[in-house]
Amino acid sequence: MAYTPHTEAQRREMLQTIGAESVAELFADVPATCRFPELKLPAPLSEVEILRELRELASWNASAEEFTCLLGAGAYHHYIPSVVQTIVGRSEFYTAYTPYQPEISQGTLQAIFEYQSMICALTGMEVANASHYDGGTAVAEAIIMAANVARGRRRRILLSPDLHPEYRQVARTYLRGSGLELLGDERPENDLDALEKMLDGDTCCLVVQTPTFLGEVLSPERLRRLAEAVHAVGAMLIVAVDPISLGLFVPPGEYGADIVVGEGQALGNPLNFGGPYLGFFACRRDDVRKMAGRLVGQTVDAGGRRGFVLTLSTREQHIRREKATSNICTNQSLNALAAAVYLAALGKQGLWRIAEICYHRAHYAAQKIGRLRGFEVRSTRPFFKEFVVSCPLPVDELNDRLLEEGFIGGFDLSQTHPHLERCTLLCVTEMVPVPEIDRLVRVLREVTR
Amino acid sequence: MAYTPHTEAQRREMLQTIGAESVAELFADVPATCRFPELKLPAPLSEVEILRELRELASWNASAEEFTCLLGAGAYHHYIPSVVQTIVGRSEFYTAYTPYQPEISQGTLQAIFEYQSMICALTGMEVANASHYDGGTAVAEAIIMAANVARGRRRRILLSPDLHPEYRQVARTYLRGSGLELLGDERPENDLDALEKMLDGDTCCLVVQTPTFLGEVLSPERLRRLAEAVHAVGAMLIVAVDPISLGLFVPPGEYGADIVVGEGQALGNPLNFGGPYLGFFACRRDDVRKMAGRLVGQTVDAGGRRGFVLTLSTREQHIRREKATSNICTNQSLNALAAAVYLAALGKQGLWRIAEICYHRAHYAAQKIGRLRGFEVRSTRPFFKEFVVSCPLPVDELNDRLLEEGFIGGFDLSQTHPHLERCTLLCVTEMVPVPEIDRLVRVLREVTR
Amino acid sequence: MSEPLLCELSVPGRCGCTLPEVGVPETPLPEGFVRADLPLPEVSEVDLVRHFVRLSQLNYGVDTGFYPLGSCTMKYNPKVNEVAASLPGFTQTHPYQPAHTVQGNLRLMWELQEFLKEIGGFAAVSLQPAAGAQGEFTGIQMIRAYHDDRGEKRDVILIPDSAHGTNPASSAMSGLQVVEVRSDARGNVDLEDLRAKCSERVAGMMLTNPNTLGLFDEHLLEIAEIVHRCGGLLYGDGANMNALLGIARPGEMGFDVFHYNLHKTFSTPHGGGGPGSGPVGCSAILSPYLPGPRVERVRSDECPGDVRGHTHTEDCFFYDWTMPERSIGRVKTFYGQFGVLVRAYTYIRMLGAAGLRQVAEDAVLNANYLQQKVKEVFRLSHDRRCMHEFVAVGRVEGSDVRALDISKRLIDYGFHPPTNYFPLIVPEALMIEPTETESKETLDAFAEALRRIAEEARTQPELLRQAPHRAPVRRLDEVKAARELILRWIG
Amino acid sequence: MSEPLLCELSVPGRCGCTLPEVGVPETPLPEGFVRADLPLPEVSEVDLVRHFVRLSQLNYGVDTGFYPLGSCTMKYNPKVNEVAASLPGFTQTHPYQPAHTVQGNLRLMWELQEFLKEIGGFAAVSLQPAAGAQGEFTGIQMIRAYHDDRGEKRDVILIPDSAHGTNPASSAMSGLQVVEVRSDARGNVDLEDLRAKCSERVAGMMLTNPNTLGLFDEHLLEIAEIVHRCGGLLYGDGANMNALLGIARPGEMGFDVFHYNLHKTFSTPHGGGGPGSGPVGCSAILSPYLPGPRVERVRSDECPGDVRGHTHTEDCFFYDWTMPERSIGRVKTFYGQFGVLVRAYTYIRMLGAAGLRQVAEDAVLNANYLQQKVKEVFRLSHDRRCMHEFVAVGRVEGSDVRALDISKRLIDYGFHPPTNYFPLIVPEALMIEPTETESKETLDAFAEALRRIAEEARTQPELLRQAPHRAPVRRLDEVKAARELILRWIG
Ligand SMILES: Cc1ncc(COP(=O)(O)O)c(C=O)c1O
Ligand SMILES: Cc1ncc(COP(=O)(O)O)c(C=O)c1O
Repeated sequence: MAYTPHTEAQRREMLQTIGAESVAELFADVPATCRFPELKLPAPLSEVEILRELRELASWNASAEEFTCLLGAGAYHHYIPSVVQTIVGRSEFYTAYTPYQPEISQGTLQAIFEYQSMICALTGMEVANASHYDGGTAVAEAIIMAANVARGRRRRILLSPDLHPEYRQVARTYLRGSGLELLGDERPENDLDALEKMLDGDTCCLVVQTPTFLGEVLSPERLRRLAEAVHAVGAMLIVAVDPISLGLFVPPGEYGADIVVGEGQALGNPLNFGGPYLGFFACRRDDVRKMAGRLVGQTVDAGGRRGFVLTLSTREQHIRREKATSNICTNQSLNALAAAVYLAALGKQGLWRIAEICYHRAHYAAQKIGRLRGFEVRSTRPFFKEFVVSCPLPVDELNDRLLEEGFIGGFDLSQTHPHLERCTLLCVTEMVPVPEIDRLVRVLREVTR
Repeated sequence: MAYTPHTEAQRREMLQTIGAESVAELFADVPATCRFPELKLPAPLSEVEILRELRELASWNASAEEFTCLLGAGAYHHYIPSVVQTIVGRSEFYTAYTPYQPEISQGTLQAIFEYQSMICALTGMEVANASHYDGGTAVAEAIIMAANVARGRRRRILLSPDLHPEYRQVARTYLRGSGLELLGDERPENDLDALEKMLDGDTCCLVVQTPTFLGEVLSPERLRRLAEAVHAVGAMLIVAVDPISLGLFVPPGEYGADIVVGEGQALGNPLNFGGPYLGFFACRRDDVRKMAGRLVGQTVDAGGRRGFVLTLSTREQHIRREKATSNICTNQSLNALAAAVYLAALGKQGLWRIAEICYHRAHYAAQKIGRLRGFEVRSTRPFFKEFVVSCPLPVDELNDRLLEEGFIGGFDLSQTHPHLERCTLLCVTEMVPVPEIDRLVRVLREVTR
Repeated sequence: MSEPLLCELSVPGRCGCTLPEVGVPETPLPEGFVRADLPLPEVSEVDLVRHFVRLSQLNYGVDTGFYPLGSCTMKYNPKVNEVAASLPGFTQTHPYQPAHTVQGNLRLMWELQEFLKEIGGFAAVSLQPAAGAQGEFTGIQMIRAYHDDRGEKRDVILIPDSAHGTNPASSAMSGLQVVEVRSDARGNVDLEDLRAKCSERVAGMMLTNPNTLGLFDEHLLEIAEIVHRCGGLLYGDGANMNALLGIARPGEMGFDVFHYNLHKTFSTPHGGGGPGSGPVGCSAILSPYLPGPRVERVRSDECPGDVRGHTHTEDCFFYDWTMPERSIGRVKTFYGQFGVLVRAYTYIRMLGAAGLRQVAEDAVLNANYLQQKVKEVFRLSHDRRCMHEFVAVGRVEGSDVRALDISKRLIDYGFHPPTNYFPLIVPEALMIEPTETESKETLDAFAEALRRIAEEARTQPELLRQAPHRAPVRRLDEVKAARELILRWIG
Repeated sequence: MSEPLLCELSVPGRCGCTLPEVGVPETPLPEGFVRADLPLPEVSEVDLVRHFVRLSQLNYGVDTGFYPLGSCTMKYNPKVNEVAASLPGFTQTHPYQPAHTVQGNLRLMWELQEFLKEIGGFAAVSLQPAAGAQGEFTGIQMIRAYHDDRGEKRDVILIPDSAHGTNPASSAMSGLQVVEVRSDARGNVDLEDLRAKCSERVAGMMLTNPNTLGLFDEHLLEIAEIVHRCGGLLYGDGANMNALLGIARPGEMGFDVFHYNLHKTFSTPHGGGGPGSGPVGCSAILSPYLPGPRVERVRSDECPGDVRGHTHTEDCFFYDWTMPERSIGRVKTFYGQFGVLVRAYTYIRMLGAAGLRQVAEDAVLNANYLQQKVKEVFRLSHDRRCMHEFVAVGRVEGSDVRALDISKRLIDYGFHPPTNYFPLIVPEALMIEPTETESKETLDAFAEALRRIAEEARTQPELLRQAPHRAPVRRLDEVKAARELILRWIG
């Protein structure tokens, strides 16, 4: 056993020190009827064997490394600069835990402080926390925060139907038993105008997403007016956003959002079949005491040198227990580190460029596909990297065909949007080379023959 | 450009400090006729693009990750514990250079000291150096060392024909112009008895290999007698050895070898299409001043604490120039580090086990294959992990068939050993699972149908 | 030298990466949509790498040394786990790929569900929860939904005073009221207090066992019976499962629903604070309420072939998603912390049943051994045989140093301090969890350091109060941080 | 705390890895063949990892900070190179696989040969040599073979006194006699001395250009002419090629044979002392003598398909091995440092022609800028415009500190020292090569540190003589090491 270093002789010696006859004796408090069950587990494997088995399992999957991935819908295949893994793979980072002892955790603390800073820069907000589990839980926690800001006096939560379906589901799970009412997303036609009309004095917050689940970028001007309307009734505007899109588009902080959240996976984290990802979370400085999650703050050490610590922990469960702003403890620190390295590696120019490539290639692809017989691009407003296409055949069938040609097809909207039968949500990032777009168009043309 | 950080403004500022008008001016010493050629190179690629291209190239290869590898002949597919890459991938190790400044190079220095110690333990020798380029150059440098020990007064170098053909070729290249005569390997039948008979007062050294190129393990008892005979004429015995075999077999230090060398790749270094590998090199303490290559020694710092430095550099080119024991400068430090981590990870029990597995699985495979019609195992003496099989068809044809079945076939001996026409050198390591051996036997049986 | 911030390293015009060209005709950007400025740092790749490499060197991790942070199970994480989790066939799969293109992932998840069921003694498992706290929230929501379905209005959750803060916080987030149950002198749940607080309002009880004192409750079966008798369900906080692997199954000891903590028990690295993973297991009556989707296995008529022409013939099943009928819904986007699941799967496969039991045995052996040694110097909160951890009282007679001072001084000896000031019921708590991966030599060295520190506390208390002296920084001013609230650089 | 040795961490019975079972019936081991003992250390995985992680932290690398080690071109190595070189399709291929199963490797090597030909201006390239020194040996052997073939007995190699030690050592290893040529006052080869030493015994001359003083020889073309006129050939030591990328081609300036140093110029990490790679390029007359095998490209009738059913259709060539007709033979087992070649290929592909020229320009710009700044404090060996590096004299007026003291003190300022005491012709040499990857801010900080150190040399020389003060260890006793010769642990 490589992971339990004792030799039998050492075990005996230690038992002697303890004054026990056998290791079994140490478990005397365990009810005898339950003690030492036989676990039916497969026989142990050595490193050679387990890696062989895992490579075999991994080979059963079709991966975005071998296939050209056109699937997005909330998880994105973006380029991850090689430096990200270099840093995240340093074991001083990944084998540490929450930086409770700041004197020997300045690496994690400063990195998270920088992460918070860059999330603020990206979203245009004043404060950001150290991460949530993912985009969905960040949305849910944002709603809880809004309810707390309103001191429980406002009971209506308006959700845009264009918010990611899973975010809406997670929010509903989180708010079971809260007494809050979630509405607004019952009809897919509920656009910003309709939502605006639903605002009233009992409204706690309105949650919108841009780019929407269907890829469309909402007008900053329209959102500014919406924010005003939301604020006019005393509610908060929560905006969920694709962070990559913020390389190009006006950040929510500039049009009056009160809380900005989102799925941070695209910032340097691989697809990983859905996790681990991270939720980012930013708000106004005035609301920081209502915020969930960990925060890193700057301070000085006893010698007057700059240093970083966890701060405002009085909001958190380990101090406040049932009165905490959230139950979160372990968060997604390593993913936030990846996001920090990613944002720093791309920087101002790089993120702009990535966003530009997505935008232009997606529009190029849409244009070409739109000209094919049987296909129709259904997105009209400006979109970012995703767009809706109606197809001449069911999307699952189309995707099987695409798979044969080396593509992982788009998201089948009939699963989540019954009114969008035979519609696929295609995603084009910088990872789809231009010749692959052209090949896709040829393949789609074939499909209708 | 990510790798040249200057902005244009900074370049101008720097030129001003220098007092130059333009960067071009800095190259005034370059003959004008040759200055600023147009290089015809392909257009630059970004990270996304180059990795796509390289993955494509890599996919043109059949790799031992996807195929079961039966090929050895001096480069071996052994298991590399995951810790090896963890350590070798730490950039404090891989982005440093030769530890000329010991105060900030204790990591490299101590690791190499430990490498030297473990090579000594493995080979049974007293001193080992910090590495050579590979097994072939280690053999060549061992011969040069032997010639230097003999102060140039002995001119005959006896090479066993069972020494790896490429080691013999490299030795010949290295010794062109030395005036030494290399012989003994002209006839494949020259066994130890024949070589022993060739010893005389002009013999500088005899070089043998065990396991031989054809996989056979030479008897320690016979080698002890050989060493005595070699010493009796005042010559040196150089033994090239597969380090993995030393997990199980009597080390050359115990039967009187004067210099022990070998290819160290199998110690934690991937196949890598032939490089980078490392040559290990060990000898007696008395001869250390004639040894080539770098040496790390233990000492203390100004505070009396243990530390490590490069030592005996007076043998080396940067001090001794044309009188140096070798011209080697950059060696294979990182590969030696990998070997050190490997040897420590496996340790006493692990290396024994690996060697055992190789031995037993190879014999099991040989036994099964030997029973097939048309195939005959030609190895008789005890072998380690490789054995010679004569086949009912040319080996290249057989290997094409094996490839179709997912095997990288053995080494085609007709390339190097004309008397072994239609013979393949099969290698079975712990990386060949037992069911794959059985499948190989089935496939071979099919071949003759 | 303290490390500059990225914004201080930034020079306009620099970039730390290379990017492709747009490569297609450009589409005009809609007016009014484009941001005016993107105030991200601009650093070269070399500056970036050096920055983060230097930062990493300011950190202490399990790979640096002994990290006996109680309740966190900071065991050494085998490197093969990292190799496994980074195979591109896993990392490069999208969560929305059709099931037949991700059979490898689904099979791995299915197997892991089965392993966890077997280890915990539960009827069903969901891998979705992101961490322990989310597992708790999930379990409490399931208990709630169960009672709701029966038309019972139960709004109280009982929680021992020794519990971790996430327990009450998770209950409160589910809209339930927390009632605290006292611990008795031996560190067990006070049965009398428990009985007194049991009523028809009780939805259930959250119990950590071994508890946060490192003690196995001597009346566990009775507690379960009391809770069940009043109609409540028993939730198990599995943070301390490392003591029980192959020793006992929570599902057989009265727990109705339970979370596993993969980053603790199943050896996935803690990442500087995450990601973790907190799968939930439960008995048959609760399984319809599990969050989903989960993976199910169906016998396939023909062995499915994957898209690349391989057939995985040893496995004639098809793996697919399923949503439990009365599921509380999703607690997370997608399916769980897949990358963490791969590591836990690898760990379980490598250890097998005997290996897992060895883990628990050695974890408990190490804790008892260390407890015995520490006891010579510091008072124990409860002088009993412990399980995988124990709590000492960080006070030294004849000195006024505190647990915090002792902890900071341990840093100078090259160790990570234990958990401080938790559990809350022990004043000046030093909660020490050595884990099974540590050698006797390490434990001896740690005990020796504590002995010396106790000595120093008497002879040179200032040395402790000013500690650490050998860390990258000295003690940090937390009050100033909270007062000034500098939460980002001013960019 | 100094790190223990592995043998000190060893405990009988421990093992740092898990291994499969033998799994087959055992074959008896022959008697007398089996070793009695295998005295390797026995450590657990956790102890092993901590040991080497801690050791790594005692090292300074390019990723830690500025490393201006003259003549070594310690540029930052892009991380993508590491990703490229670790693709399993490359790392897991065996050197003896048939050519049709390794077309990816062969194509990469062929392309790299072409790139190097183009960059250096040579007719042919062999990738085989393992490092610069082996490249030299190869080139000298080729020159030797060339003369031999012509029946000329030439046994002298001319080498400037500024040359690196490998130059004379490589010549001597080839059985040739070394004759040293003086440098003139401007740091060029002394033409008169050169002329005097040219004779019909001269096989050739080894020239490093820019030379080890960082200077481009002002009479390069004349030197070539003189050497050629007496029947000799000109060997180029390409260690300093970083100054010439896209600036000038050695093959067009009179060099007949030349080694590239991939770990310097083409940005492959130095590995703590290797591996490197030293391909050799040469003119048409020498190309038959190159070591082999080399890769050649043949037009294929049909586009070859690889074994896995893919066809790589954009490439209708087949790549195969070929041995130059009059090859000096192999200088190394197999084909060269393939893993290093992958990195160099990646680097060249990412930079392209303009990028490579930018590298050289910025390398030279940085060196001249730093030279200008350093000159304010230290005397230069030759006060001329330099190329990619320059040599300062490590003496301070009014102080007796030496170059070594200055170097050690630089460590306290967080920098790696420059090369010391080389080239040998400059007493107290500090050879400084900033490389192009360093920013102006770094150069300024380094110059400022030197300024302060010069000040300290006058005011507190002891501070320098005792330096470093902020390194993991203090100065080490090299004399003791050489006297006691403890070259391994006593196991
Ligand atoms: C006893 C106990 N319960 C619950 C938790 C919360 O688990 P997580 O941090 O995974 O959310 C912890 C975490 O430290 C714990 O120690
Ligand atoms: C000028 C010069 N020539 C040759 C060499 C030898 O090169 P290598 O170390 O790659 O063998 C060096 C190495 O530092 C050098 O600086």
